[in-house]
Amino acid sequence: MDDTRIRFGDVPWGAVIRVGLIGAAVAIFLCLVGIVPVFHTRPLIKDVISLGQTSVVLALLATGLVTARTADMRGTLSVLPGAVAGAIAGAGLTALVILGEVINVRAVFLNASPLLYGILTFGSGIAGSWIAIVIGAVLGAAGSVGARLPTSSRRPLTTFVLTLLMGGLFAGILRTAMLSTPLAGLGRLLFAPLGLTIVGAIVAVIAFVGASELFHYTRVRDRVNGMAPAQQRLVTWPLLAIAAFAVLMLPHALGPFVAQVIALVALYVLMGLGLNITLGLAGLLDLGFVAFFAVGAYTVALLTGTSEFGIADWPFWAAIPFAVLFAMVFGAILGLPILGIRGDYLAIATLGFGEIIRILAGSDLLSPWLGGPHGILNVPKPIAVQPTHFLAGPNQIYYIAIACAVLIAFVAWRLRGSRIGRAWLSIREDEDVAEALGVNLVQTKILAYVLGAGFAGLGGGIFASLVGSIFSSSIQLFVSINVVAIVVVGGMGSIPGAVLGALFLIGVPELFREFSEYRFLFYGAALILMMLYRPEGLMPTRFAAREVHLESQELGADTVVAAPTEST
Amino acid sequence: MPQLVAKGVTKRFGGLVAVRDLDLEIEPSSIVSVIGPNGAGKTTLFNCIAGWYKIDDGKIEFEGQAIDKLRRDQISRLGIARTYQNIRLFAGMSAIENVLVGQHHFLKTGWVGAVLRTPAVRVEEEKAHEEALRLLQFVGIRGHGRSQASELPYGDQRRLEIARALSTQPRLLLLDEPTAGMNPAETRKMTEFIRRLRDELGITILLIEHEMRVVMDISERITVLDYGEKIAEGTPREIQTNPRVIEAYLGRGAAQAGTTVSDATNEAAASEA
Amino acid sequence: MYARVMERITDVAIAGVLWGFRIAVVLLVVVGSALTLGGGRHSAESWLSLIVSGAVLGSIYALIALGYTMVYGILRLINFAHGEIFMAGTFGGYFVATALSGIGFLNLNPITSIISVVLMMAGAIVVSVTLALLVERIAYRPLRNAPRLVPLISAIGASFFLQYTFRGFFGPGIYAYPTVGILDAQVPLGIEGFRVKWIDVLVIVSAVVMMAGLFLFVQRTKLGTSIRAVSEDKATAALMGIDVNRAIVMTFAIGAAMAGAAGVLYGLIFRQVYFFTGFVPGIKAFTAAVLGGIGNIPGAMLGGIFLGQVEGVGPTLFLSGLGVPSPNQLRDVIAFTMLVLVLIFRPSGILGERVAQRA
Amino acid sequence: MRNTLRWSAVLTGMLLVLAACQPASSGSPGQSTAESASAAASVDAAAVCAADEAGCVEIPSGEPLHIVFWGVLSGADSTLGEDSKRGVEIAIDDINNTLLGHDIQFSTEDGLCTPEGGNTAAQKLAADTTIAGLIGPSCTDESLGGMQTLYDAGMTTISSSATRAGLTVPDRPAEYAAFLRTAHSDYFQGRMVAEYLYNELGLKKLATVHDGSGYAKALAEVARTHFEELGGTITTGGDQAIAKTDTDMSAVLTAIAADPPDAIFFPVFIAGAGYLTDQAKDTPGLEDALLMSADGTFSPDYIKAAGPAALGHLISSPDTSKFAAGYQDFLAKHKAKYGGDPLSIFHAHAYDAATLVFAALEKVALTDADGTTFIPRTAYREALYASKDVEGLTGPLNCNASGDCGAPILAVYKVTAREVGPPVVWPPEAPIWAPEPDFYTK
Repeated sequence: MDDTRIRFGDVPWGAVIRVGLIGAAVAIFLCLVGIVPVFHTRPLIKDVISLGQTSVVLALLATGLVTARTADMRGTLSVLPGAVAGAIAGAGLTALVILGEVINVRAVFLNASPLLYGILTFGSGIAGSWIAIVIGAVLGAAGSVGARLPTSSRRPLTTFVLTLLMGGLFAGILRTAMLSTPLAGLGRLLFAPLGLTIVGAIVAVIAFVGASELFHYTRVRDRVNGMAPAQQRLVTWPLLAIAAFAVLMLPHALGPFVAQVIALVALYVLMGLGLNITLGLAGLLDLGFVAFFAVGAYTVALLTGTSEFGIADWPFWAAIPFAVLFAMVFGAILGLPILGIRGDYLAIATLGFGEIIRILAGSDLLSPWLGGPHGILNVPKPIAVQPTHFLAGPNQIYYIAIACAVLIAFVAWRLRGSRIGRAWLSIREDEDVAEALGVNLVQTKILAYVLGAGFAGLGGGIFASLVGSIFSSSIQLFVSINVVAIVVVGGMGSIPGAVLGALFLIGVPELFREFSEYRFLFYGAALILMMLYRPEGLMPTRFAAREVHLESQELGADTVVAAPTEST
Repeated sequence: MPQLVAKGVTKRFGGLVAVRDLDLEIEPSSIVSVIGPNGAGKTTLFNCIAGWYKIDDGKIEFEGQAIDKLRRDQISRLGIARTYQNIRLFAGMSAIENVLVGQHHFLKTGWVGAVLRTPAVRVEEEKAHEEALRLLQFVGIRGHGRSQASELPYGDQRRLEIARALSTQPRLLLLDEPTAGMNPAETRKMTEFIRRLRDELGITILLIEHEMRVVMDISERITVLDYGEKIAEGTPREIQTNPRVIEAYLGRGAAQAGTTVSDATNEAAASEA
Repeated sequence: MYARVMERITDVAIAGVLWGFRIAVVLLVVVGSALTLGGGRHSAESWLSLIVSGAVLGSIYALIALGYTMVYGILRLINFAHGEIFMAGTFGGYFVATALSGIGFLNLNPITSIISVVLMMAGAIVVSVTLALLVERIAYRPLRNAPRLVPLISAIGASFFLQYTFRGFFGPGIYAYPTVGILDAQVPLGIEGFRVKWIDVLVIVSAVVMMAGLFLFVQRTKLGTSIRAVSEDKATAALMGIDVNRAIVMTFAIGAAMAGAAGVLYGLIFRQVYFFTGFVPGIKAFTAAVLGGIGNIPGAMLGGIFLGQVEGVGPTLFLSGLGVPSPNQLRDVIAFTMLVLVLIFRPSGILGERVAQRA
Repeated sequence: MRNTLRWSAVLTGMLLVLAACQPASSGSPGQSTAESASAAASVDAAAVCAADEAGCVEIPSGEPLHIVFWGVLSGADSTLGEDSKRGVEIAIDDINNTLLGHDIQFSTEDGLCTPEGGNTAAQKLAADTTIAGLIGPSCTDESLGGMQTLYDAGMTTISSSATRAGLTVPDRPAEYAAFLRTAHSDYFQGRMVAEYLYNELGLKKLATVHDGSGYAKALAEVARTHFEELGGTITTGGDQAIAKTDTDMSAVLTAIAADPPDAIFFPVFIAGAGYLTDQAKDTPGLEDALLMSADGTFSPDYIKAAGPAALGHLISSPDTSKFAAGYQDFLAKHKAKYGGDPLSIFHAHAYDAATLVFAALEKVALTDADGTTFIPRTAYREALYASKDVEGLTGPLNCNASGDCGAPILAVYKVTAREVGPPVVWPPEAPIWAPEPDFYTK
């Protein structure tokens, strides 16, 4: 450390101001889009801070943090840039309040309401608008301190923030789950109906920061990796067994809502694994996956339904093979004309097929057979049981979906290691070369497409039984998009990736149902951030991960010098 | 009887004629080179033979069978394999998997068999792996089978590409600039290797090459293209002294000055670098 | 041997299904049209009206499609958020229009009306372009060399984000464009039973003018040439001293400007905007771009017009004669069937660039 | 190895959580063991709760009373849910955010207007043992998806906008007992439209357009069927449909114009109805056709969407002029709170649904010595069904055995120059026609 004092002129003020302005833009966005006012009624920690306030606090903290990273200064004055940037961000909010006083911002932005101004000024009106600047400066400084801490002390801080966020967000669900157990008292102590109690916040933070420091992931991993293979197996197998047991007990432990959510997740896992063959292995971008989902769902509904549209009154188990079969036949019929088409043309053609099936399902043309928008009702559950039974409601679907997902994962894994899997991968990598090596493109693609379709049909069949009905309104483009996103976010071609992707993209939004329309805002933001910071997916296959990072390194290289590639 | 016969092959791109009225005959187990300046239509000719382009005129026969209407996979199965000017491996797959893809059409596993992994499938897979390892050994990169193809050193990637081509059990191998980007030592090794392919496996080699030392060293016959037309054909010695060839490479003045082709191109290469 | 035979049989089956599909669609179209026209339920004037409304819709599709096609051409990226850029432009135009209407300028006299429309366009273009550049900077630029699907997912994310941002800003309600009196008047054509409004004329003419302008810009100007060069080959263009980044940003800006202008035209003719407005036209415009041959500017125009006509005339012409109930419900079915048909016959669209065969 | 390990770690974490939450006994929901603390004082409540087959919701002293609105809050139909949600919020404001000595905690669940959305939302609601009152859902599809789950959990919901006739028919399935509504039944609305057009106006030829939604398709069907029963005819091509997202209506209108009807009834949503109204005026052959839409378009947004073409348009809708005097106050509060006019027609019904919920809760709630409130679920359901002469914004509320609580006071409105503006004025002063009171009993 040569010079502990920084001079005023050393600070890159341009960058600091830029970060501050971006912070201001983000903070104003959070206000105008409604997150601050709408979630002001939703406490994170009861009587301490609301979710709406938390969002602004996080934005200001982040401003400070980014500033510290951008203007990397050391010494006593090193918090200054962060504080300035934070103050600028806060000043954005002040400006918003003053602007709202002068002109009717609400004529354009609905959320620029007196409620919002009240929150921003702590109820003190325009006279209190400067408070935001002070808070911004303080939080900005705090953020820049956070950025400069050594890793060992930053990690518990990060855990601290994350614990509070998670605890506050899931408080309702955890509390509800605990209320019907002997732990009800504890539940009431730790969690308010919405958000944590002060006690809960303290307990949660101590518990989690402590636990994460004690059992830090990398430390455990290093220890396990240091063991002999036999010892490793000794650690891994019991863990896997416990994990399997946990998966089986999950719906009972967390109640029917979570069971329903994870049943839905399991269903998407299943479809994700199906598309993982088509897209992940063979590289065929299918944006019309919902078409086969629909075929499966309607097949099961028609064959098992007891309403006026039911045609056979079969049990679920007899109908499901037909659902798969019909979906595959459909896959072949739809696939044949279009699999000669390449790349993005294929994407739009499949999207078209998805739309065609969606519209036909709800059309007057087919409604005498498929019920149109009024749907097919009274689709029975696979196993008829009393409401209190072990297998009641979503539970049995959960088990069926898990079993099917395991089956599909097995099929995908076996195929991946076979001649067929290699052919798919080769097509994904370079279909021209694959063909020149003797791979029949159309037939290989058809097989991937038809198998994917079959699995989508299976998913659809189970879905009809889960919901107990099928309506044309359930056949949405969004289903196709979601499944594609699961495969990519999870990691192309990766089986555990599809599971994680479904948990992340289906499970989390379902758990956050109470945030209604904002879920999709977060969903969109999460997709973008995910792709920016983890383009290879949550759990990529080993090769793919390296490939992506390799390419981005190349990107770095040629943006700097645009070097000629062949200099020989 | 020649193994490959091309008669009057013409390929146009819009107004541009890339290959014009070309005749070519290749005897079994020979090493033939195609040379010519950049843009002479060499790679286009390869693409026509291997089925990447549909030819506009003429016909191509391989071992007596017309192949100019076939798809690439069908041509591959008849026994023609190729490599690429810019290496085109399956970058995300391991080296051994790259080679296994080439065996695709010799294997019979259906998808049901693959899922159940029947004994027959297991035996077949084992054999395929053995064969793949043998090929990796043959090209000299055994031990790298599990590495990701894109992470192999450049020279090894070229070898892997040849191993992959060999795995389709070709009788005619089209090599598109196999020594591009190699240093003299590597080039020498590659030349040796190409000769071994022919000597040990009896494979006919059709070669595009810029490195004249290589061409003159291993070719039995050479075909020279310029602006899509064949301007000369013959043994290395005949080509080296052919005035039209020298003219094509260096212009009229050089032809009169009596330089040989290999001098000229090597000089050109030196001045480029 | 067995495998060979099976493969041969499969090949033949595939060819059979392909031809079956082609024949079935063509048959449906021919028989349906013959029955409809033979039935004579619709007068020539009503066909004319359908064609005009198809052309109007198609012009708007075409303008949006340009953005898709240009971005695709330069980045090979399906810019899923482009529909939302269009929606943002529609909103921008709306706020300008209400402001002008509020001070009584909008319908003061024909001249102020025309000035107003121009101002609306300007407002819409500013909003659209700003948003498009933000999206490009944040969601696409860092992913420029990532595998193909990564920016696609990012684009889908951006699409959701923008949609629900606008829902947050403006609520779920429908905003209605104020009426511009002169544009709502009929064009005096003197044909009984066939009416065209000035707004229809404005949409078609301005779409044609803008597209022609764009075409000339891309073909003739230096910047346009650099965009084309970058579309062809980024690395080479960079070596030739072309600022690749600038070309890409310009492409986004031009596409967004077209979408913004389309937004105002859409608002003037369909008069409604809410946060979901961009979604369906976005998908349709993308379809139009693919129909015409994605990456190809005249293709996008042609694809848009073609799709508009298929949607406007198709259901009535092909289906009503066959006795299909509520044929107009199935207009998208027809549109997408036509798309697939076109792709089967011409795998890279009507005017598609030849699929580049690398070798 | 690394992946396996990471997986195991994640799953072990789950297990820890789950072990902490493992229920001790598989008792039915609500029969909590936590009342032991106040055992002595709550003999009375405990007995009632034990007797109630679905058990009690219990709200300890100092804890809030949880009211939930569920319905469509995202996607293209979200105006419908948002409108109702606002009605409930204002109802809660009006009782100063307290009920039975507890603060009210209000939350929402998104049902997405789809059966699976309704199903998932219902599962979440059923799992939440703190919920005292439930208002919603917005759509019939959501109701159908969630009904069984709510019924199994012993919960009861009251909807303000699900209008499908089948939901409250006398012979409805047992699980529909979980569903009541303050909204009218489409059965009445469709019939009223037919009666008005045929009997009152003497029109003979009708065409209908629906948008593929369950609501519109059902309503159009009722109207068509009844119109024919009365003696009218449906024109050739008079049963048309559009897609919800369509904007260009010229083709469907041209198809209708081929055999011009006297009236076109299109019970579609605001966007589609706006396009139809606007474009019908420009379709040759339809100049004189009467245009009529239904309650889904009873909104200033519709007038804005249709523009000047809305002049003379007919809308069948609940009769706001017969709404109680408090409705004007309500509108004022709405304006102040949300900065605009209501988004749809069902806010008042939602307000009334909330009122019914509050009244029923007050009727059945028991409070023990330390201020814990108990709400027996079955008794609460019975109390809802027994609601009589509750003062609501839409008029007196009386629930019948099949779940209809609102008096169906439907009427036909005609849009006049006053409403078209500019500026758009809403709602219209008075309907132009209403059926005789005995219409609803026929």
